[in-house]
Amino acid sequence: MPKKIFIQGAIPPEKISDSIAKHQSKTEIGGHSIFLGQIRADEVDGKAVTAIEYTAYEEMAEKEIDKIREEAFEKFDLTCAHIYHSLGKIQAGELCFFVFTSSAHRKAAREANQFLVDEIKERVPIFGKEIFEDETHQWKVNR
Amino acid sequence: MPKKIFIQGAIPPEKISDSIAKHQSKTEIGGHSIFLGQIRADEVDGKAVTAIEYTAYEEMAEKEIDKIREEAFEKFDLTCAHIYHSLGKIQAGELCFFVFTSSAHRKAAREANQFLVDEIKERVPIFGKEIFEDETHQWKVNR
Amino acid sequence: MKITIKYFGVIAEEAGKTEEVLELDSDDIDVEFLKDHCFSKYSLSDTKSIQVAVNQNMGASGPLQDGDEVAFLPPFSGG
Amino acid sequence: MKITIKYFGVIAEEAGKTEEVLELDSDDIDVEFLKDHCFSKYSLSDTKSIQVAVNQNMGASGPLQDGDEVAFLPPFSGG
Repeated sequence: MPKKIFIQGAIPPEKISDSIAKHQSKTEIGGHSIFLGQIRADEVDGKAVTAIEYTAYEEMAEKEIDKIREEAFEKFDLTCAHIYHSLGKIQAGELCFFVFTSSAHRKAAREANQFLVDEIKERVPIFGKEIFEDETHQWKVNR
Repeated sequence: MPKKIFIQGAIPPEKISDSIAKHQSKTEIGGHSIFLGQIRADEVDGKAVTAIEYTAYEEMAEKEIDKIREEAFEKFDLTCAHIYHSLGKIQAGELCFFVFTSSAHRKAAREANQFLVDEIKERVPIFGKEIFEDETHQWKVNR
Repeated sequence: MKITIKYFGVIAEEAGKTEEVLELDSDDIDVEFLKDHCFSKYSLSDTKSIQVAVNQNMGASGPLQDGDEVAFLPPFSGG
Repeated sequence: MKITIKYFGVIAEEAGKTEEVLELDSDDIDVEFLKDHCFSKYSLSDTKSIQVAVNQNMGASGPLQDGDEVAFLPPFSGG
């Protein structure tokens, strides 16, 4: 069964420290690499983004992330990999994406993290609606 | 004046979530990259490392890290960069090194993080004594 | 045959729904036909950038089977 | 002249101290002389891998001045 990926609402900073604390018994780990996506208050045509509302094709997204995760374990010498993504409306400044990789050595943790982040952005059916201060919106597209 | 880098003892996981939380008002940030060094219970000649005791040429180390930090801001489009390193005896599984970079875009955050970690390991006078379960020790050398 | 259709992102917004079940008389329906059918029904825009998944497999084409789940996916923007 | 010497890591362990202040009669002392002096005094090993910092600047050489701080640094192992 795919691992639970989606979190309703923003990712609280405590989730990151809790995840880190859980790895202190794994003394084969030498380095952790963490990526956090934070909602940026971009300006588009003079209007600031106040939030992004995320939806996803959840079952497919979880299967695809599971596949990407397995690819990462094949490619890199990883001890652990954890991935979380928000659904719902996330305010500017809040966290929406948390990718956490651990390995004996920093290189594998770092490269696997980059691989996971880039592949998830490209291959996983998640959709962000950027909401502006005047309540208009536009659909975000990853470049 | 150089920023405070050294922490007596292990870096508690809560320090990471506290640092993250402090950046939620900076809505120009789109991505955070974090590296954490964790003490590995390596085996050498059949004996496991139980802790590393860190000492440093503190004033010089702080100046050098400050210089590396400035180089990172010149090279990469960074919003923030924070660096912490432990001194004293850190047990296997505990955290000894915390590098936190933030930028509008993930690429700069990630590349600056890698730059900081690699340069600090190479250029900063910090010394680790690996302590084994039988209380013998050896001096660690970064490769 | 019975096909479940899922709409996401801008497509769901334009269609005014996220899901519907179509009961089709013919047993000879392919992905391309269904896409044309749904896109003209709701006057959906920008069909070039839309990807189709059948039973959660991307880039599917050809004939559909009874019970299939077809999803219309605009460009991804997770992360 | 007066020179503060700092020892780190394995060098501090071998010397049995982390710091000392040397009062030298001569005013004509260079880094190389001081290094030889200290290393033979404490029978310190592996001089090749030891770097010298003068007043916190790496790779210093040549004459020292009154009040200088000289540090003997084994290979770094932070991180």
